[in-house]
Amino acid sequence: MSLEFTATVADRGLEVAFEVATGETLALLGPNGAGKSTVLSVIAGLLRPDTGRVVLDDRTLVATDERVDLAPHLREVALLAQEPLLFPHLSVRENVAFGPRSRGRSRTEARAAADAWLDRVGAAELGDRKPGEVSGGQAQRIAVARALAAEPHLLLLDEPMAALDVAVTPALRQTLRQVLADRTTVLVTHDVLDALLLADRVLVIDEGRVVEEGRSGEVLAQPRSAFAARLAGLNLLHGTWRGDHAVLPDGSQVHGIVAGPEPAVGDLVVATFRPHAVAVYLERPVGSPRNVFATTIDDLEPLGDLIRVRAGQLSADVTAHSVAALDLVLGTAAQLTVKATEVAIYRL
Amino acid sequence: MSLEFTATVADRGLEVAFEVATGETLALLGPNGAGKSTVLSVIAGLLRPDTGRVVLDDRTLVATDERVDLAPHLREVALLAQEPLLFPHLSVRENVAFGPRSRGRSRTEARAAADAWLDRVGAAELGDRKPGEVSGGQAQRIAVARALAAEPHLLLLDEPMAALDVAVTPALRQTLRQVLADRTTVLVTHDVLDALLLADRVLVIDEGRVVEEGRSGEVLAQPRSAFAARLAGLNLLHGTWRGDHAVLPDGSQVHGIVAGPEPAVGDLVVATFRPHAVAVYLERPVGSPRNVFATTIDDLEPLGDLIRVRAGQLSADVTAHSVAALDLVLGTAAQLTVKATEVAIYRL
Amino acid sequence: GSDDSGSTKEKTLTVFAAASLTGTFTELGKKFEADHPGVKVTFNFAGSSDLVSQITEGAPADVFASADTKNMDKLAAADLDGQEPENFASNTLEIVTPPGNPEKIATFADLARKGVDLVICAPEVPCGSAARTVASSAGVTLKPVSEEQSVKDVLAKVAAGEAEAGLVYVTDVKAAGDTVDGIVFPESSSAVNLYPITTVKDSKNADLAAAFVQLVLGSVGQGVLSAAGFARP
Amino acid sequence: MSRTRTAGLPGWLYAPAALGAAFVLLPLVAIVAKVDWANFLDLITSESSRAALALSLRTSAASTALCVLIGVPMALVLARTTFPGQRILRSLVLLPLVLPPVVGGLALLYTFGRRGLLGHTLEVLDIRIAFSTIAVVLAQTFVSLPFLVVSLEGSLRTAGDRYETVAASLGARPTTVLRRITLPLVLPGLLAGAVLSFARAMGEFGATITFAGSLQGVTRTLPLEIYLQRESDPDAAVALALVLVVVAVLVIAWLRPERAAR
Amino acid sequence: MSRTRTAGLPGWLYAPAALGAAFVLLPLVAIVAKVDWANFLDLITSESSRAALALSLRTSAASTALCVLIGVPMALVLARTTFPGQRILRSLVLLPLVLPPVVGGLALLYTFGRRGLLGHTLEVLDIRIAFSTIAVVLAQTFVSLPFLVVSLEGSLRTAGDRYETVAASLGARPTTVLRRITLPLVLPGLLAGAVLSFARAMGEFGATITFAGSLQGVTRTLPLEIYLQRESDPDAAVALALVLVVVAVLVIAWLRPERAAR
Ligand SMILES: Nc1ncnc2c1ncn2[C@@H]1O[C@H](COP(=O)(O)OP(=O)(O)OP(=O)(O)O)[C@@H](O)[C@H]1O
Ligand SMILES: Nc1ncnc2c1ncn2[C@@H]1O[C@H](COP(=O)(O)OP(=O)(O)OP(=O)(O)O)[C@@H](O)[C@H]1O
Ligand SMILES: [Mg+2]
Ligand SMILES: [Mg+2]
Repeated sequence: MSLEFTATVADRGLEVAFEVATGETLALLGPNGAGKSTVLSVIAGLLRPDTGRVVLDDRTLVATDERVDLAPHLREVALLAQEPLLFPHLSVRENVAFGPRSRGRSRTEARAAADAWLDRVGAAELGDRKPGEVSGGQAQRIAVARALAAEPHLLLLDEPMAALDVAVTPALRQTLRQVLADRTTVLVTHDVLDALLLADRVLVIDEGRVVEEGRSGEVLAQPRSAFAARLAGLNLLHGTWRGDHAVLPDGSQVHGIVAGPEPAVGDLVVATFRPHAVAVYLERPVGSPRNVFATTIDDLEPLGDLIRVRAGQLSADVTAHSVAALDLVLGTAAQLTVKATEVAIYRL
Repeated sequence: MSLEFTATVADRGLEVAFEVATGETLALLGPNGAGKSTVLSVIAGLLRPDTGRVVLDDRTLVATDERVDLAPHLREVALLAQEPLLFPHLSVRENVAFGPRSRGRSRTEARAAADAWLDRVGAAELGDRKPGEVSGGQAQRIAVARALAAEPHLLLLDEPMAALDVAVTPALRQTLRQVLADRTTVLVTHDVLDALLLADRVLVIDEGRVVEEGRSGEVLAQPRSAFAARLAGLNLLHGTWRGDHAVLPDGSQVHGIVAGPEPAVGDLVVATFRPHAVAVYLERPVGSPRNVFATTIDDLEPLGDLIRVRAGQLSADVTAHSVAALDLVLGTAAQLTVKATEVAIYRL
Repeated sequence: GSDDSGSTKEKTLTVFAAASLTGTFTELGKKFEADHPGVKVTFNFAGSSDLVSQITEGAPADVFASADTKNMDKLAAADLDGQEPENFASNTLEIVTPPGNPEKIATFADLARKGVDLVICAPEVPCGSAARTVASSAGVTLKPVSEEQSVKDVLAKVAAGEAEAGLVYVTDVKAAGDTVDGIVFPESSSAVNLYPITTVKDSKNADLAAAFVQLVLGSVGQGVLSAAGFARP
Repeated sequence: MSRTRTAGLPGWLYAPAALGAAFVLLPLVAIVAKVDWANFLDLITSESSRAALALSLRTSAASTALCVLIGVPMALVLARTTFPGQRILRSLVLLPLVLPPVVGGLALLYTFGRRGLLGHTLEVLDIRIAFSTIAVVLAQTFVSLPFLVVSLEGSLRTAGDRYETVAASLGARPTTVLRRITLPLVLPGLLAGAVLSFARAMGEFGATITFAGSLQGVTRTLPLEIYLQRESDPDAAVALALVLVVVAVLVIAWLRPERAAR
Repeated sequence: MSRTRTAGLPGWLYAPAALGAAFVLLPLVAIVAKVDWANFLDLITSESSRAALALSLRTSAASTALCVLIGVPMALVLARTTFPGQRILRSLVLLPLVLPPVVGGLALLYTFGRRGLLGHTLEVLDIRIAFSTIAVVLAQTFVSLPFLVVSLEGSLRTAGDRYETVAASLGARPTTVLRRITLPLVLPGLLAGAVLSFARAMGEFGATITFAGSLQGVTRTLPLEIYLQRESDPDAAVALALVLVVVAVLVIAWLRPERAAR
């Protein structure tokens, strides 16, 4: 177990415990003021908990009962805080090179690393500017590069995708996917897609308490907490890539749009789509939706003013009116369809 | 014409001109570093343009050729900057009351106004805290409340919804809709839904130049610039509310989910849904999708690896494979369907 | 011809002297250097009480010339005098007025007149105690607007026209040139200020120090001093 | 209690810091050691001592107030505006620091004295400054003004003007911005400057004696009293110096509550 | 050119600022008016004047360096740590400001003099401090140290420690944080403090004459020379004071380039 976290911070009403395995990425979700940033501050050593214990690999970072409290710079933990906080007197390149320099890399190495990271976040041409001379979104990207360049044992990211434009978000998400794949990370986000794509597990916090925890797909597919339910709304299917579609274990095909790097034939992939996008038919229709799943309805569950129809692994959200019109009951054989354009396919 | 803007800022490569009518809300869209915040700074008087002219109602705020340059506090323009920048030494309530106080309201009035605004952004219980004691998302909400409380002639909002959680976003969006309805506003956002719901018109900037301009629905429905195309992806239908569905001018019905305040029967409403969610059938299918539009295909347009099918007012994005399988060509009679759960209906 | 130090090695003679001796002693130092090739005379000019405490704290002094006997007594009390101190000059008070003497002061008694802004030294410093002595022996009650810490401060006030009269030493009036007018008055003789000089006990140049003291006491020294307005002791 | 923590200071830093503290404190100890404790109370409660202390406190408080009144505007103008000759002006404002106080006193005499630059004007207005307590205050203000200006200007520059622009865009007039944003934000710097000014005024000697003279109860402040006592009674001088130190420490500690970092 | 602009200052502020500037500058004008320009060059180029000026520059530079070396650590410890007695220590560090310089000089003499606190220790080590150039540097350091400490501490508090914690979380050791983040960020405050210290050292008189004496070329700095000249030739004193002022202004203007606000 790589990161072991238990802490209470009385004046912020926080009482949270969790673990993160080596190489795993944990997404921290929750409403504003839930305590997400507080958790990161405790891990980074910027806030001393009232009681608690944080262990990274074999090193105890804090243990209030043993009076251990490692200084921040000895923790090998890099924090991307919620504000970019770029050092105003250093150039953008020097900002990014700061981590590598501090960890003993030579000036040339550090600058090369900085330029490489700036390039990966799409800010290569900003290296010589001062932080005061870049836009909000550019500052955010530079801050991400700075945190990543520090190459820590544990990476803490607080809303890394905030303030980014729609053009750069997918690319940066891909970059993060690659970077985080084999790195122990705790990621705070308000974006369900980030949680799903970047994290292995999610932890939902509300008012300082853990309200839900589990593998990303599971928590989001079957949310139990109110907040997770808000976030949720995605079907997840695992399969194997066949060149232009994925084949599920049961042999059925899934067509969709590949997001991110093209998978090779035989790669494991995941297909995601929202229950909203799933239509329910009684007979197999002829039309553009190329994904049709023949199933039997297992469950009908009210979800606000909608009905969530569960059939096997899949969920479809339909209006109560539709359920009545089609006379759907448990056990009805139904064809669930979803347009290929609604399905995003990611290489795992 | 309420706001008239022309300015060049050489060292940021900005050269932009536009106008905003009284009561209108203009959304400024564009990639990071495009110059959106720069435009707001020029209007607010924090940056003096190299050349340019900004006129609000009858008052000239800046005119480089006439050497006019009104001081920021005389402009009656409130700016919500990209960083919250709450005054660290004042309580949250005093922060929000600062604008009303500065504009001459009494202490009691200003505090009452501050509490009311805090309540509207969901931060009522934070009034007595210092800005250093609130979370990132809470700070953002307070900053929004502070800008709104100033009740200026012109409101400038730079990414007001950044850092907010999914639970509060829809509510705050509704609040902003009400507030901005009859107020002259320039709104910077990266979220297409904000642009669509909050703004009357959009202006897309890229590398300091206006690349696209027009009514929100039009620009997003038929984007011409690369960036707007990324943002786009929504169908927009105007109609009249009938209690549980909308009727379009041609008599067809649209079912959907009402977002925001419930419209009264007879209210004008707009129904929005993404082309991705529209399925194309050759014959009318029987199933849960309750919105079926019988149309004729007008246009087929490649859009990345998809084909955008245009039929009357509607667009559907389908894969090239589907087009081939259904043998769609111009003039084909087709049934476009969209699930009611995919359609959001807003009162206008 | 007291040339017993004709060695090749340069020697330095350090003289600690009251600040009011700056002009005269600098001139005497030059004469001494001329008489003693290879000897450099350096001066430490400051208030007499400063000089005494510096010497007691180990300052490298060879000769000490004080502006009053009280401070010389302190040196003797610390047993740091190299020889019996000898008085080499004296000084008496004189009235100063701004140029033109606007209040038409003529006698010591005029100083007590109403409307005359008078500045004198504070009783704690030599010129002040002298002023007090003179006043009591003349039977005049002085009502100064300020009791200054030093003669220079008195002079500055009068020269600036701030005060209409002041009491300073004869030598000060002379040094101040035409920035002030001086009025000699007979009562001044009741308080004569004496300047003693001595060598310092731990001096590394005892011979040279004694030679310097002799120069000051001798005719050359007395000539320079009386040119500056000092009287013989 | 949970506590936010700072990056921490390097350990070696404590060595020079301790050296510095020792360098300042040892002479103090040396003075305390010299005090004639047997007669201490008598020495410091003499009428002249009490009069001098009272005068020093009054004039220093007045001159600190004056420094704040004219120094804060000067620091603001230097830090927040640009105009030709600003750099020279900034250096000139430091002059009273460089000028030996006695020369500073002379300069004041040449300015406000009866035959000084403003002498005629003042005479017409029937204002007599010399030998009055006002002269003491002026002398103290002259020497301590740069302290306030320089340390406040440094704080203003460090704090930057981001919050000020936000306040202006919310409709606050410059005066409101100044009162509600700028000054509260640089309060630590302002207090530091005021403390420096007060301390410098308490210790002021040369300019006062030259410009204001020395009359008990009117212009003879504690440093002047100490200087005089030194001539006749060095023990008393040392005891008085100690009083000055203690009073100053108390006033400063009271004026300068440990302000929680924001 | 496009220019970011600040909130602007209230107009009325310029009145007290101008008054303050006049208050500082008028005495300077008055002094300039008193200078005997005919003999000015002769007066200021005499051997003793040049020696005094050279000594003043050397010792002030040395004491400013010393102030930075021990004052920066002290300011950091005061601003970034908390420990019992900190408040008292902070006030004590200001003492040399309050102490009339002559008493300060006495205190130094009582500490480093032959019969002083450390006198015996120093004698054993065969170190003679009093009445040497080192004594001048020590006296100047003693009186100017508080300036640096106080103005730097104010800047450190105003700047806050947010960037320092970020730097630490990126793996920077405290020394690295100090060198690459803290000090560059408070550079305006540090420069202001150094300028104050330098200026104060240039003008230092009382502690020097008491502790170091007034030996030409060794301990007689420019203020001491001015004092002496005043005994024999007041004109020369005023001319020299002017030289002091001009040199100080030049050094300060050079040391303190107008730093662009961040
Ligand atoms: N103070 C400055 N000096 C010089 N250039 C600047 C400054 N601030 C921003 N820029 C540059 O000007 C351009 C426009 O910046 P601006 O902040 O207006 O972008 P923006 O559209 O608001 O972007 P974002 O979405 O990232 O907030 C960018 O290229 C940026 O790097
Ligand atoms: N310095 C502080 N002192 C006291 N309370 C604080 C402080 N900072 C935050 N809080 C409070 O602690 C709680 C947790 O804050 P935290 O910043 O961890 O929230 P968060 O989950 O990161 O929220 P967000 O999504 O808005 O960033 C909030 O109620 C907040 O108001
Ligand atoms: Mg947070
Ligand atoms: Mg921006």
